[in-house]
Amino acid sequence: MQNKKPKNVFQQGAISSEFIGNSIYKHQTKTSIGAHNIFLGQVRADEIDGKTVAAIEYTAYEAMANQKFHEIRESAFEKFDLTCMHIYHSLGAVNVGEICLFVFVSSPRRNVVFEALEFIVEAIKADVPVFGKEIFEDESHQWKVNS
Amino acid sequence: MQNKKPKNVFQQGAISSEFIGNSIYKHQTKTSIGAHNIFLGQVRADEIDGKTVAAIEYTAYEAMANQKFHEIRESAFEKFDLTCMHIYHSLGAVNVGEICLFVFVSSPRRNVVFEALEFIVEAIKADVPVFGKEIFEDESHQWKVNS
Amino acid sequence: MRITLKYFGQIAEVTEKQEEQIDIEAQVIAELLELLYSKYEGLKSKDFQVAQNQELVINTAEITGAEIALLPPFSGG
Amino acid sequence: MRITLKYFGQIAEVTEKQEEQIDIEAQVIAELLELLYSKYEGLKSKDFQVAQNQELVINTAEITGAEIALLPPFSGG
Repeated sequence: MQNKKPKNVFQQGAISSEFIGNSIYKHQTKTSIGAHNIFLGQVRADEIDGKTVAAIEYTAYEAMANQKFHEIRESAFEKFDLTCMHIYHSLGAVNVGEICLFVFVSSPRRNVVFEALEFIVEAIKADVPVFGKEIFEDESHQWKVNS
Repeated sequence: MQNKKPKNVFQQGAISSEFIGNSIYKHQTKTSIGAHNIFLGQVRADEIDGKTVAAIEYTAYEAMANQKFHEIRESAFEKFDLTCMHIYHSLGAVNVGEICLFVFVSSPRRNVVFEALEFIVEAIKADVPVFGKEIFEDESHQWKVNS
Repeated sequence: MRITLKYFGQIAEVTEKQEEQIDIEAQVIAELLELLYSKYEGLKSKDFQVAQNQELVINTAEITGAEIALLPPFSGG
Repeated sequence: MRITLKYFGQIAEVTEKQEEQIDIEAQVIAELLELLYSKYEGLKSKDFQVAQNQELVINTAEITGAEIALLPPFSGG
């Protein structure tokens, strides 16, 4: 599964639960895997100054972002005994309750998947040029800041 | 989602990817959630002394196991700021490549889900009386030992 | 005292049953185990823990429970 | 030297465009930023990093790249 060329991590819009279920299904032929760990980022209906977030609109510096995702992937494969790793991130509008980030790691044994997944998610938050615009129900907006 | 009575964690046979996808889907109405973390245990085709595992057949001391799952759940809710937690474990035969354990935690923020999920999975492995019989392709068997 | 014994996994393979009821005079778990070792020779070489009314107990624990289970190493997940 | 400038997120809100090409004599990033601050007053109050040919660079870095991007705080995931 290790792929030396940057792939396109981005999907237009939300990542559906069917897509995630199907991705899990596809790994059932890989019988050396004993443990999967999946992180999902979901858009929260945060209330800020009395206004409620209705959606986040994502933009990205796509070429650089895909390169960064690639570097994160390579470095995770180097650090951890992973069989598979998949990353998907939304572009465009994702409504509250919908999923905007899907990170999926698999390994023969469970001990590495926890550490690997956290490493990857933190690296994505810190290093990948993706920008979230929080759209409120009244159509005003503010720029999301990762904490 | 916090439930004070022990629920039945066990399912007959493998846990399907559709079930997992559907479980993710059901959480999309919970708009205070910002992060999900999912652990899946998958049956590995281990080769032992030249024989390959074809399936694991799970039995459990069900009443005690459900009580232990309940204690693990309560203690995780106490330790971590979780919105939801779900645990499913297979009973009976689960073939290689199929999923036998599904643990799903959700929280407003990502920082707690990693720690919570690892805590829960390790507690399940250590404290819950479930017994896996590894069935080889030649129908002989050995008893699984968690490492 | 009448108790229900429950056997799981490789322990049930030795006892060739999953459950039985017996009348015992044993006061502590260790005495019960002596009885079971004489009844099921193969148990001696097996690794297991004992649960009384669904809680793990040590060998010196008093027998108070109606249900005692012999549990081989856990291997869930 | 002709370079392509790329603006993202709240930076693009200030510049009111996502991309432009300009001819510059600036040798280092800091000089380019001076130019942009005078062109887009609102940039001064914004927090951003600079990427040259898709790698983050510091203000004293020499301009060698054909593509320079102004990146507000990352907020993916």
